[in-house]
Amino acid sequence: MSRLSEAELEKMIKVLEGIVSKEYVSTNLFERIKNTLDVYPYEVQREQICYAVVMPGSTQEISEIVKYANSIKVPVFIRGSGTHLGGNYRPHVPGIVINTHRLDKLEVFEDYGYFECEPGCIVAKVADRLAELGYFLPMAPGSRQIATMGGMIVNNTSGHIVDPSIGKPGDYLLGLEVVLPDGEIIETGTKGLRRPAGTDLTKLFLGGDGLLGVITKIRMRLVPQPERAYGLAVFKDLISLARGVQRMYLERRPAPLFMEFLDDRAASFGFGLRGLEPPGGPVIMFVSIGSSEREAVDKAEKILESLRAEGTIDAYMVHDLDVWEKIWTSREVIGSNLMQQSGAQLSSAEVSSNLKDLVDCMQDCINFNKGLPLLSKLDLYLFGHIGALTLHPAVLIPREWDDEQKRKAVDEKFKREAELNLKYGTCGGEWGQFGKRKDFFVKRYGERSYEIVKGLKKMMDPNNILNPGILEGYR
Amino acid sequence: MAEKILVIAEHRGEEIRDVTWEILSGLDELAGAHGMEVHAVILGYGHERLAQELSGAVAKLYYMESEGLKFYTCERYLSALMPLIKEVNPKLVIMGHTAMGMDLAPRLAAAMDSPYMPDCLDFRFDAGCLIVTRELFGGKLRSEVKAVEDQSYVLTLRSGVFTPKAREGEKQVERIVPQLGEEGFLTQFLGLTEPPKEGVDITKADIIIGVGRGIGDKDKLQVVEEFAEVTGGVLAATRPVIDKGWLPKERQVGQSGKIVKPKLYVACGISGASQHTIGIKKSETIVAINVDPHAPIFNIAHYGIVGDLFEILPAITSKIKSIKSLNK
Amino acid sequence: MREDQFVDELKEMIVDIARRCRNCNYCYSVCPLFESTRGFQVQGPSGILQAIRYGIRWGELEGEEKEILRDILYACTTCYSCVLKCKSSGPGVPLLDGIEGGRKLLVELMIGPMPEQIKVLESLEQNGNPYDEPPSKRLDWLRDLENERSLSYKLLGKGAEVLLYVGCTPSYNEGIKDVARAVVKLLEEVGADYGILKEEKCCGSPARRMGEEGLFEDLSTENLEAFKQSGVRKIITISPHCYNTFVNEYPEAIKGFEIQHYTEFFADAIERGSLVPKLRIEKKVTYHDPCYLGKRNGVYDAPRKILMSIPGVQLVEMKRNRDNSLCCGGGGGRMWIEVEEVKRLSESRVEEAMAVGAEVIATACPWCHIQLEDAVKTTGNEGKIEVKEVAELLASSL
Amino acid sequence: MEIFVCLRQTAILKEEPKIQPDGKTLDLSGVNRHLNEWDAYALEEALLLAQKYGGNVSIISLGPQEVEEVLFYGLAAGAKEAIHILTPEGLEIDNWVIANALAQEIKKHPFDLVLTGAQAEDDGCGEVGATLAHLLGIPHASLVMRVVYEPETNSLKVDRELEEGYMDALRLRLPALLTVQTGINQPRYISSMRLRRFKKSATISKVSFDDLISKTQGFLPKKEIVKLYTYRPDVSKAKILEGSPEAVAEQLIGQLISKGVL
Repeated sequence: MSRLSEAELEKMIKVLEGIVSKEYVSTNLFERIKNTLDVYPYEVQREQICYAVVMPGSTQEISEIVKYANSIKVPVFIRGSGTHLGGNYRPHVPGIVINTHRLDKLEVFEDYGYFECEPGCIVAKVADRLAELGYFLPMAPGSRQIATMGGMIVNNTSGHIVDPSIGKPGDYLLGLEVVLPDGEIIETGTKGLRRPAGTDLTKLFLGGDGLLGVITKIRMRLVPQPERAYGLAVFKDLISLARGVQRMYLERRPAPLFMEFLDDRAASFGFGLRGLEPPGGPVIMFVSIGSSEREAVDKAEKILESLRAEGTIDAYMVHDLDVWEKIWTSREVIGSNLMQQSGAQLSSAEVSSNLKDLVDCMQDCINFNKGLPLLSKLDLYLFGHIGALTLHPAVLIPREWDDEQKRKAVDEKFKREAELNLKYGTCGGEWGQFGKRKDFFVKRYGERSYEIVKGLKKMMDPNNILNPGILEGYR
Repeated sequence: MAEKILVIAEHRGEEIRDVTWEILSGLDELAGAHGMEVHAVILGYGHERLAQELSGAVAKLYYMESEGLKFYTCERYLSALMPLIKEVNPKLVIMGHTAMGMDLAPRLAAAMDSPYMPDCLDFRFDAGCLIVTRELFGGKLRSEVKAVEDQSYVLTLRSGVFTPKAREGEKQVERIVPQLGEEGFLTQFLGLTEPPKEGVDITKADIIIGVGRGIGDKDKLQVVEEFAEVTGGVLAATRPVIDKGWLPKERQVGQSGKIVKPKLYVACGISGASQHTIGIKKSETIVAINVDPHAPIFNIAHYGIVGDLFEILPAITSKIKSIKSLNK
Repeated sequence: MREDQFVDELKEMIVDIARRCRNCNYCYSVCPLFESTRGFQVQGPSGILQAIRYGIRWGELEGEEKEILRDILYACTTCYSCVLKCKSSGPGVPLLDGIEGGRKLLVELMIGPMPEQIKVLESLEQNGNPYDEPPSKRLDWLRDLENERSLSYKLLGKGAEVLLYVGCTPSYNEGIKDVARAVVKLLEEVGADYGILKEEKCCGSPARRMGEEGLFEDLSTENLEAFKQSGVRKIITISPHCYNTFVNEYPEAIKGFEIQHYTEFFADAIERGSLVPKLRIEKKVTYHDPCYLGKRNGVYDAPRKILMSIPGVQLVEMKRNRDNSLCCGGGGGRMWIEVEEVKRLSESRVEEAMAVGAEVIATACPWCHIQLEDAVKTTGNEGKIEVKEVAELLASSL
Repeated sequence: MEIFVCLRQTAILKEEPKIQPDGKTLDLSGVNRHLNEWDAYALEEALLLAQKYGGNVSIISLGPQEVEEVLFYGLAAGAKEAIHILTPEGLEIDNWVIANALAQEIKKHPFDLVLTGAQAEDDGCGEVGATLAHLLGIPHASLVMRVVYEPETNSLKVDRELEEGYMDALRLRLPALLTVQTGINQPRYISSMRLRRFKKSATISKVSFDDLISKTQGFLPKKEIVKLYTYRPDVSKAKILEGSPEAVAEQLIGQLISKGVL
């Protein structure tokens, strides 16, 4: 696709202004730059920044924009808050960025047992509103305060939640309204509480990596707010920590809602940041849930039993919520602290293990950067959502490195991540499948699988208008 | 022979401008005291009617007619006027301190090598020397300025200082056709633009009618508009009124709006919050109309009226209308 | 020429700060500008920072978009929420240093400040206040009070213990003069040995917010000199903006003085028992935290203590309070410019106060006061809720 | 395009003006001064024109030592050269003399365009511009609100601001002089640091007023202030008019007419 000429551009802007009104179209250079940035540390280039950022106020407007984009063959990129960690967001060719910020309507239909929201709704705001009414939003990304509902559904990610506990957002999703890449609007799913058996087009878009449509409305089941109990366990090493988690599952303990771990280095650092004594070894912190407090506590105690059996230094329930808040957030602040202190960029991999090989996988992650040309030069931090068997080996990419070195380092990371996920027969459970992970997808599921996705994309988006680049993959 | 005063008349839109009539009022006393003769010149093209009208008010009226004089340009006016001035040899050349006067008078004075007295409020002769009253520092000070003794003087008079009055005299026009041609002029007139209906610059207005939330309702603006019309004022408003969209943003006066300095500011239903008054303090005269006798606006207003805006405003409007019709 | 060096250093500093921002965008969740505008990305902290970064990197400071860049940078209220947010998960990127550094840069390159702010800076330079008021009228508010009662203040250099630094808005703004008078009444009540500067000048905060560093330096030097001359040990301010400027922005020598906001001073006095509010004020009062007092300096409790000490006052908290408080929109030089808002911040704030059933919004900042009072009118809530300074409430309870 | 901008330094009368015992001069000790507001617009317009069409901006000012301030200001804003016609202490002159001195100096240099402010804040005369144009023998237009250069005819197309929103448009052959009205542009802000830097390092060419005067005639003032007084419009608290709406209207109109505002 060649760049638009000045005249074509001017005309396009006029049309866009006609659709969403002048005040919701920005051609401001700096707005266009920011809408092309993501969390990856490379500078954007002039050639890639978008032509315009538009903020439609309705499904109808999105439909019109997409139809128009098809007619002039200009790509459309859908952007929520731009927090995607798999790099799916950053546009690589100029196009129209549709920012979903204005689509932030939330309606709770208690008498129907579901809520409906638009894609621009902020996860934390939805969660807070539901909590006020006594309901629970089954999503907990690290970026909850700014991540949008649209992004969560399009990735089908619950963030840090332990899948065996309550599953993924898709398990609660009743239906969607979607603008197809040709601009047509369809509705999927149901208004009942029972999701369709058999063919359900919802699944094309749920976790669809933004390839096949623009989600414009989300309908999800209301889940009652559970009671919680909190536990902490300190291990002498990471291997016994992994064994503890394995044992928890093997002893058929009820899976916790959250179960995080930190290696010794990360734990000391994180606890220190929150004004807590270093725990003295790698730690697990977890949240159990139940329909009563008794049940939650009971479950937590059972989990602690399993963990203790693998030789914990310390393992106990935390009752003081203020203390728990510090413990829990120590995990969240590690990454940003490391980055802000050094100016480096924390880059973490998402390695998923199968249950049986968790100990081996832990060992592999301990050695994650060994032997790699660039990454081996850097310190490794290890943490993750161990209850979901997800490990995040992470390195700090120094700011002094040039863009090419940074790209190479990120390549190394994704390659290593792919090797391990192949080895254990798993895949990423948080950040989507394409973009920087396209090569993994091909290796993991074969050319044929990739062809199927390409075929679907071709059928539904013949002009490759919607979010191009994600399926093709890029660095 | 009596000494002469030459008034350079000004016209726009087929009307003689008020300032020309005002000058004539201003000259009455002076001319009387010194036995001077008031002549006037009007330059134009196809302005015979205006020349006729003015001729009744002066001892002698010169009408210089040429296509190049249809609209004012300094160069052409100057080249037409200089021979006339030589011939009439006036003691005083006077015109309004208007966009034309400000452009023409100083250059004319320089060409005549005469003292120039701009933007005068008053003037007199004292032992043959011209002494004028004029403002300094935007009105903070006044001065009397004396010109060195000279054969003639050039003066511009501020608009609105004197009141025009009806004059009836013998109507006789001396028509002069100057040979201007188009050769040698370095300035070319391209056109006159009329004011746009909207987009008034309130900072330049002489009379402003300010509207506050006290008017209560957008529909009631009409009463204020009528009042503005008869006074020749423009509407302005406080922020809340602008925010409600009753008037466009450019009409906002105050801290986040414009600072205005009109001759007259009439505050209608404005309580006098400092955010607003900061923008009107420089007004020469402030009249406040408010139902609340304790409204702070009365602290900065010169005249206050306590009462219902919609009784008082129409009363003032009709009063002014009746005065105007009497004057016509 | 030294010009280049200064500009280069500024650019380097800004780019350095901006590079530490990883575009996580968490700061958008707390940004009042982002909340009140249409919500384009350059209407939020990281977007503003990246704008100036790329403006520098791509040579846009000479380009056609330089005025757009200026508008982006000057829209920020400098409320500090983004910095706190960023700090909550680490040492934090000093986003505001980047944004205010950007303003300095624009002023140096003759792109800034905003056109409406030029007259403010000129007045600061010529009159020592931002309001184009003559210096000779600075103490007029006090004379009005002196007509009512005798006062024991000292016009400095006579070596009082405490200096009341009045600030420009309480000195000149008709509506806020009462606050200055209330503070003086309270000082009299406490029996403080206090002084007022005869020729007080602006603390320089507006200059700094608008990026006029040289003018800020001049004003801070002059004030510091006046403080030294006065021989006081303690300075109390009425405006949190002056307070913040003294505490966090003045040269090292300011450390020789103890700086307190008046709410801290009187909260102490109440605690010591030297000030006892007696008259009942039977009102539901909510407290609006001024950003420059709360978020910037952590003074959350003193004003609340004062309010709770007034018999009859029922203190209710708004949904957003303390470090999560919503900015009134008046900071960062925005008192003098118009930023296009979908919903005005001060109006949202008044609605939050109404939502918790408050009859009075108490605040402790002249600018918050003005903004909120305006919003009470524009939201049509006159008669239902009123805005009062903590000092006014306290004084009326004596 | 070689552009000359004439700058005037004017006092800022913030406080009550103090009149000297002689009753005709102003005590300006301790009074701040700055670049005449109209001249700031003229300077900005010159800089914008030079930037747009190529060329140099020179600035010139006449007065005692302290008018250097406005010249440094102009240099900081972007003027390339500055000329100071230094007048002797206590010299009494009028706009006619100023225009003559400026003309003498400007004539020595090549120029295409001369800009002045439409008037000065202090005397409000608006006299120097047109007089200078006459002395230089070039056409002028005053109260200019828009300037466009037309290279093919080497002329300027200008819009002049008339009263009540009327504008007229003229074409002037260069060289020419324009007097600039406020609002034509937005003058840039010069930071105190920038100004300080220029004061330290920039240079101003000095020309002695006496040197100019000795060479030519026409330097005698044509007028002088003989009396100066403060004029105080009524600023006391509002005079409350009472009575029926009609009575109130009557009173008000009477007052306004007698004050000359209606």
